[in-house]
Amino acid sequence: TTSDPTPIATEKQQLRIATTTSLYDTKLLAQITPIFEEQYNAEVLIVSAGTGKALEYGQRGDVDVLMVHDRAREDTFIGDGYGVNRRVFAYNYFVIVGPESDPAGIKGMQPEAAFVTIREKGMASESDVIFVSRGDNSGTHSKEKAIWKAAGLNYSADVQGSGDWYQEAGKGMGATLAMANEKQAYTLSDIGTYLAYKGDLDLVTLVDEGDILLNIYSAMQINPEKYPDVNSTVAKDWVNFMISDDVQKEIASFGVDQYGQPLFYAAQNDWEKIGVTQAEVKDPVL
Amino acid sequence: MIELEDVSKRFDDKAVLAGVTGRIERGEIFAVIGPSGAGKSTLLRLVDLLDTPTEGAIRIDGTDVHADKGQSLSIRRMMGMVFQKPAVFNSTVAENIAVGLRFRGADERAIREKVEDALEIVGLAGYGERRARTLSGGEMQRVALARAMVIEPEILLMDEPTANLDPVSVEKIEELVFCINRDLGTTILFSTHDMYQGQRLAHRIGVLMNGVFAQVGTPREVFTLPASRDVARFVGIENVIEGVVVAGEDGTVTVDAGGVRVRAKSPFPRGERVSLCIRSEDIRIAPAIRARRVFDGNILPGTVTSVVPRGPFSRVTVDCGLPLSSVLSWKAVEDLDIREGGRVEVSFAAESVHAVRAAQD
Amino acid sequence: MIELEDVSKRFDDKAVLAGVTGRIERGEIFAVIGPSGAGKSTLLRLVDLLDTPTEGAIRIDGTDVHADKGQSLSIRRMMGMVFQKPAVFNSTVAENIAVGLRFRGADERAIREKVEDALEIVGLAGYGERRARTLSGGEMQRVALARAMVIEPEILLMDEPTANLDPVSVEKIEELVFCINRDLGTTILFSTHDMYQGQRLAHRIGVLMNGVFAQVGTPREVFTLPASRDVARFVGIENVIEGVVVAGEDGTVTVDAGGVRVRAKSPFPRGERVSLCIRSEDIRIAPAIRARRVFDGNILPGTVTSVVPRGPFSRVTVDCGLPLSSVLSWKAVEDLDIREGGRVEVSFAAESVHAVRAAQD
Amino acid sequence: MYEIIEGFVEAIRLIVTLDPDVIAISARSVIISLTATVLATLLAIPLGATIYFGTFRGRKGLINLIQTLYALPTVVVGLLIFLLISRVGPFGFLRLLFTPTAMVIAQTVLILPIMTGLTISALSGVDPVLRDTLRSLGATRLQFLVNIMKEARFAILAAVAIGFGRAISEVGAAILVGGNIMASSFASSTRVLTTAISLETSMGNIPESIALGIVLLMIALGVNLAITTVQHR
Amino acid sequence: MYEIIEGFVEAIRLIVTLDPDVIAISARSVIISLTATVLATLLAIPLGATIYFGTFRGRKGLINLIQTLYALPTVVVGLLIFLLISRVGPFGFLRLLFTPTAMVIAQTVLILPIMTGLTISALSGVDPVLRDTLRSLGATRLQFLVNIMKEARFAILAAVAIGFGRAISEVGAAILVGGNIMASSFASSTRVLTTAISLETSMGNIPESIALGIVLLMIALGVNLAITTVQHR
Ligand SMILES: Nc1ncnc2c1ncn2[C@@H]1O[C@H](COP(=O)(O)OP(=O)(O)OP(=O)(O)O)[C@@H](O)[C@H]1O
Ligand SMILES: Nc1ncnc2c1ncn2[C@@H]1O[C@H](COP(=O)(O)OP(=O)(O)OP(=O)(O)O)[C@@H](O)[C@H]1O
Ligand SMILES: [Mg+2]
Ligand SMILES: [Mg+2]
Repeated sequence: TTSDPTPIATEKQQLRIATTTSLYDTKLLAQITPIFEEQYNAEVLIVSAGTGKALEYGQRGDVDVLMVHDRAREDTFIGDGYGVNRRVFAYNYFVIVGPESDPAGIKGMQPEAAFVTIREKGMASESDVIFVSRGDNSGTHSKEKAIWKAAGLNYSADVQGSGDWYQEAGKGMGATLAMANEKQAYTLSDIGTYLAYKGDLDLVTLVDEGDILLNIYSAMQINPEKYPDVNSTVAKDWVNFMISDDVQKEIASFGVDQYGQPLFYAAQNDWEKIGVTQAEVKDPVL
Repeated sequence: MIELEDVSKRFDDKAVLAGVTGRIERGEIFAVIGPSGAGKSTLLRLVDLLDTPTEGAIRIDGTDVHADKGQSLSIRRMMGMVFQKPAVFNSTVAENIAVGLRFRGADERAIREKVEDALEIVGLAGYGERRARTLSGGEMQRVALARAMVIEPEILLMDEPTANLDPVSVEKIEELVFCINRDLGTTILFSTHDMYQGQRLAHRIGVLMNGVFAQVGTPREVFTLPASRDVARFVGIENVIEGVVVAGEDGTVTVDAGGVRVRAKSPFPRGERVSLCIRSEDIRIAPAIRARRVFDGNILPGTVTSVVPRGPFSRVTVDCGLPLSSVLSWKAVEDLDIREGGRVEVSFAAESVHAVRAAQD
Repeated sequence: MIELEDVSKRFDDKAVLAGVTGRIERGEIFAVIGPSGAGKSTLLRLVDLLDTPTEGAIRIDGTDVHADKGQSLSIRRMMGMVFQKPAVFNSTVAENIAVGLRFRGADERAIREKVEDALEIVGLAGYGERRARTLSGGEMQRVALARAMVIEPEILLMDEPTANLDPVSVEKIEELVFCINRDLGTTILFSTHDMYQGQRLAHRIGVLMNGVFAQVGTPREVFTLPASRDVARFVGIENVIEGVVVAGEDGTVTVDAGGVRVRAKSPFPRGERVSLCIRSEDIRIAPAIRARRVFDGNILPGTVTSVVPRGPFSRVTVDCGLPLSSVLSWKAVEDLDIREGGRVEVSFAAESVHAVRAAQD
Repeated sequence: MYEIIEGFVEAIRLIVTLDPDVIAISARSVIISLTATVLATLLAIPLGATIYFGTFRGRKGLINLIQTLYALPTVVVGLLIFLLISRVGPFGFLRLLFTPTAMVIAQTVLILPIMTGLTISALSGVDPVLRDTLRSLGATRLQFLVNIMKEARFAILAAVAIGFGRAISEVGAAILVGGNIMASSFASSTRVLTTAISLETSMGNIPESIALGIVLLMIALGVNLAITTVQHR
Repeated sequence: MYEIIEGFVEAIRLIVTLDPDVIAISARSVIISLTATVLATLLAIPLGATIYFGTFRGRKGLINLIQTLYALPTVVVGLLIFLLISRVGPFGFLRLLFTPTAMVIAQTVLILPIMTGLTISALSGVDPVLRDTLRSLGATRLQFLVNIMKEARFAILAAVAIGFGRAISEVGAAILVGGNIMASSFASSTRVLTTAISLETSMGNIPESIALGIVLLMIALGVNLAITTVQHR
C-alpha cells in the first residue's frame, strides 16, 4: 500500500470515493459504508459530485474509487487508462415525469415516441408544453441525449435552442425536478431521486418502461499504474465489497420500507437483462 | 433676543454648566470668556441646538428652542455658527462656503457672487478653487467664518473664531464682525480666550466660571470692577491682595494686608475680609529719592524683584512686603534706571484699588 | 543645533517656502511668527521629518536629516512635536500622554509617574481616566503638550501651542516651556501668531513672510527695528509713514511725508524713499495749550479722530496731516480730557522713529 | 496547472470571438447584479443613516443583527426567496420564480446587510464637527444626508464595490431562484456567469470555468474602474 | 412558507437535543472559518498598510485590482486552489485535497482581497494628524502600525466581521476543495454548515436546510457579539 505523507492519528486506511449524486443523496452509501469500515478497518471518505466532476477527480488521481452511471464515458475513461476493474453493482430505470394533466398526452408511450411528441407539442404556438433538461452533462443528461438520438433527432440542431419549450436547467436532479414542478413541465429523472422528492412534487410518472431507460451503476478503481500512490488495496476491497452478496442484498431491499418500492435493483443476477458480462457483476477483483 | 434661564449641562457625572442665566439683546455683541474647559463651547452648542441642556431653558424671541423639535430647523436657520476646531468639507473652498446658501435654495449666480465677496472679505480671494483640506489652520478658520457669514444669519455664534489667526488677520476679522453687527443688525454671541478681543468687540461680556456666569457686564465693568477675586485674576489684574478692613470713614477704608496698610475706596465695614484688585497700569514706580511725599494715596517703598518684557512694555515687580507689579514702557524703565535689586517707591491712588468680598473658602 | 539652508517647499504649483535660511542654536528658544498661511506649520513639519523639502537642506547637529531615511527614526526620537490642530487618540487621557514613553520602552511605573506629573503640570490633574475625545479644545491642546513633553526631547517643536488657551493657562504653559528650556537645556522651536508670546518666550524670533525669513533677531530687534515695512506692520507698529529724505546731518534726517516734516535718526541719504516706523507707545499726546515748545524732536498739532479701548488702554488716533496713533491708559485719557474732535499736540523723539528703505513696488 | 493557462487562452478566445452565448450570459450577469446593487444601495443608505443617527432602543442589537447577517449564506437567501415566490408560496401568483427579477430580488436581499453595515461604518468615519457644521448651516434631513454621503463618498462607493462584487460572484441564490436556465430567448434565460461556471465545473470543464471566471473578473474590473473614477472626483 | 416555520422548529430541536452531527459540523465550520479569518487578518493588515502607506508605482492599479477581486466567485477560488493541490498539481504531494486545511486555505484566499480593501479603508479613516503625531513621537514601523490599528479598531473589526461572514457563508470553494465529506472521524470530515445546507437543499429537505441556516446565523451572531465587545473596549 501507499505511504501517506500526511500523518494520520488512527492506523486506519483511508479510502476516497467520488460518487454520483444519486447514490449519495438516496443515502444508500450511508447505509453500507459503516459495514465496510468495520470489516476492513478503513475510513471511507465520500465525495459526491456530478458524473463529469467525479470523472475529473478520478482522472487527476484525487480519489481511489469512482462510482458513476454513464457507460459510454466510463468506457472512454477506462480506455484512456485511468480506470480499472469496473464492476456493475446496481441498476434501475429512468422515468419521464410530468404534470398530472399531461398536456402533451404521452402517458404510456415508449420513451422515444414520448420525446418526439413533447417536442412537437412544445414547438406548436401557444403551447404550454415544456421540457426541462438537466443540461449538465450528467449521466442523466447523457441518457436524455441518447433518447433524443434514438428518436431520430439531432440533439444540438433539433432540440437545443429550438424554442422556449426546451429549457436547460444546468443543475442537479433535485433542483431540476423542483423546476419542472414549478413550471409544470416534463423531465427525465432517475427513479431514486424522483421517489425521494415525490412528496414535494405534483409531478407523476408518465413513462417508465423501455429498454433505453435502463440506468446502470458501476464502481471502479483508479489505475494504480497511472497514480502509484492511490490506495489500491482498499479500493479493490471496496469494489469487491460492492458486489458481495451482503451488499447486493442491502441494495435490493434499500428504500422499500420508505418508498414502498426499491430504489435500486441488485445487479448480481440480472447481468443478462441489463446487457453486461457476467464477469462485470460477479468476478471479484484480484 | 436670547434668554438663558438656569441652563445646566452635565456629561455623565460631570456638571459642566450649572445654571447659566443671562440675556443677550437683539443686535448686541456678547462675548463669553472663561478659562479653558469652563463650558464656553458647550454653551454655544446648546444655543445652536446641537446638544440639549440637562436642565433649564434657552429662549430665542420668547420661544423655548429645545421644546419643539419640529421647529428646530427654522430656528437653526436663524443662526450661523463657527466652530472652535475648524473642519472643512472635502471639496473646494468655494463649495465649502456655498453649502449654507445651497441649503436655502439660492440660485447659482447669487451663490457665486456671495462666495466671491466672502472670500474677498476674509482675505482669501483667489482661493475659491483650492481643495479645502490643504488649507492652513488660519485659512480653514477663515473659510469656516465665511461659511457662516454668507447665510446672513440673524444670530451669529462663533466659538473662538480667531484662535488660529495672526494679529493682522484678527484685526480684519474683528472689523468684519463689527460691520456685520452694525450694518445688518446681527446679534453676535461669541466665545474667546482673548479677553482683549472680548473687550474690543463686545458690548457686554459674560465671564463663565465654575458653570455659571461669575459676572456679566460691559467690558469696562468687567475689567475694572471684577465681581470676584477669580474674575479679577482672569481678566488680567495682576495685583490681587488679601486683607482685612481695619479702619474706615467716608467710603475710604484702610486694609491690613499682612502688615502692610493699603488705603482703598470701599463700602465694606471694619473686620470684613476683602480682596484688593489693583491694575498694574494704575501703579506708578519711581526711584526712591525722587518720590513725592505729598501724594494722597498709597506710597510703599520696596525692592525691584524682576523686570520682564511684555509686548512693548516691561512688567516690573516690586516687593513692598507684598508683591506688586506694574507695567512700564521700555523707555521709562531705562529713563528711571529701574533694575532688579534697586530700591523704588510704589504709589497708587485709593481710587485705583477695587475691593471685593473675599472668597468664602 | 538646527540649520536651515535655503529650505523650499512647493505644493503642486504653489511655492510656500522659497529659500528659508537660518540657524537655531542648541538650547535656544526660537519663535517663528508670520501671517496666516505663511508656512509656519510647513516649516515645523519639515524639521520633524513629516514632509520633505522640495529644495535645500535641514541639518541637525550637522547631519542632513532628510538625506538618510534609515536614520529618520533616531533623528525623530530627538524631537517632540505639538501640532496646531490638536488630535488625540481614542483612549484615555493618561494613555494618550504615555504613547511616546511606551514607544521608548519605559516601564509601567515610570510611565505612570511621569504621566501623573505631566498632568499636574499642564493643569489637568485628575483627568487621567477621562476619554480624551470628550475634552474641550484647550484641554486637548494641553494633552498634546504633555504628550510631547514627557518624552523629554532634545528639541521641542510646537505649532501654535497655546492657540486655544485662555491667558491664565497660556501663562502656565509659557512658564513650563521656560523651565523646560532652562532646566533641561531643550532647544525649542515654536510658531505662534501671538507676537507677544514670541517676545515673552523666545531668545530669537524669525519673521516668516513671503516664503523667507524677512527678519531674524532678538525680540527687541524685531519689535523696535523691523527690517521692512511689512515686518513693522506685522509686529504691531501702528504708525508706518511713507516719505522721502529731504535733508540730513549727523545721522539725523528730515523726512517729507506728504507735506508733513518728520525728524528721524537714519543713515539714509537725501532723496531716498523710506518708511518711518513709530511705536504708538513712543508717541505722547498732550492738550494743545499744555505742550512745551522746547522739545527737541517732533511736535505736530492735530485733531483727535478716534478713541478706541484696547485692553486696559485706549488707542487715540490723531490727524496731523498724517494719521498717528498712540496708546494711553484710560486714566490718562480722562485726566488729559482727550475726546474725538479735540485739538492736541503729538510729540515724539527723533530716536523713536525707525526708518527702513521703502518697498520696491 | 495547465488548465489555468488553457483557461486564459479560452477566455481570450471567448472574448475576441464575441461568443454570443458568453456575451448573453455576461450581459445578464451585469444587468442583474448592477440592478441589485443599485436597489440595495438605495435601500441601504437611508437604512444605514436611520440606524446610525437614530437613538431608538435596540439600536445596538440591530447593528449586531446586521453584522450577523453578513454571514447569511447565499443558499439560505435563495431558499427563503424561493419559498416566498414559488408557486405555492405567498407571492407565487406573481410567477417570479426562475426569472431574472427573482435573481435581482435575491441578490438585493443578500447584499443589503453588508451594504447597510458598510454605510454605517462610512458614516461613523465622518468628522463629527462636519456633522454639526451641516446642522448648524440649517440642513434639512435630506440635505444633511446628501452632504454627509458626499463627505463619506469614498467609503460609500467602496461599499458599493463590495456589494456589487458579492452580488455578481454569488451563485447559491442565483441558481436556486434563477435556475440557471438556458432557453432560446434572452429574457427567459437565467444563466449568469457564476451559475455557468458552476455548471462547467460540475461537468468537469475546468478551463471553461476559469475562462468564464476571467470574463467575470474583467467585468468587475470595468465596474470598479467606473466606481473609482467617481470616488476620486 | 410552512417550511420556514418547520425550519425554525427543526433548528430548535437540533440545538436543544445537541444533535451530535450538527455539533460536529458546526464546530468544523467555526474552526475552519475562524482560522481562515485570523490568517486573512494577519495577512491583510500588513498588506493593507503597505499599500496604503506605500508610494510605489502602480499603487492605484493595485487597489483597483483588490477591489476587483471582491468579485472573485467562490467557485473560481475553489477551482484555482483545487488545481494547485490536486494530486497532479504543483502542491499535490502535500495531499491537501479534501482536508479541512485545504478549506482554510481557500477561504483565506477568498476573503483576503476584501479584508485588505477594508483595511485600506479603515486606515484612510484615521485622522492624518494622528498619523503625524505617532511619527513625531518616534514610533517604529511596527509601533506605528499597531497604534494606527488601535485607532482604526472599529473599522478593522468590522472588516473582520465581514471577512468571517463571507468565509463561513461561502460554499463554492468549500465543496470543491473540501468535498463535503462526512467520514467517521472528525478530522477527516470536511462537511461544514454551508455544504450541509447545499446537500440538504439538493435533496429537497428544505426545513433541514433552513434549520442549518439558522444554526449558522446563531454561530455568526455569537462571533459578532464577541467582535463587538472587543470593538467597544
Ligand atoms: N461629550 C462630553 N463628555 C464628557 N465631557 C465633556 C464632553 N464635552 C465636553 N466635556 C467637558 O466639559 C467641559 C467643558 O467643555 P467645553 O468644550 O465647553 O469647554 P470650553 O470652555 O469651550 O473650553 P476651551 O476653552 O478649552 O475650548 C470640559 O471639561 C470638557 O472636558
Ligand atoms: N498639502 C498642501 N497642498 C497644498 N497647499 C498646502 C498644503 N499644505 C499647506 N498648503 C498651503 O501652504 C500655505 C502654508 O501653510 P501652513 O499651514 O504652513 O501655514 P501657517 O503659516 O501654519 O498658517 P496658519 O497660521 O494659518 O496656521 C497655506 O497657504 C496652505 O494653504
Ligand atoms: Mg471650547
Ligand atoms: Mg499653521
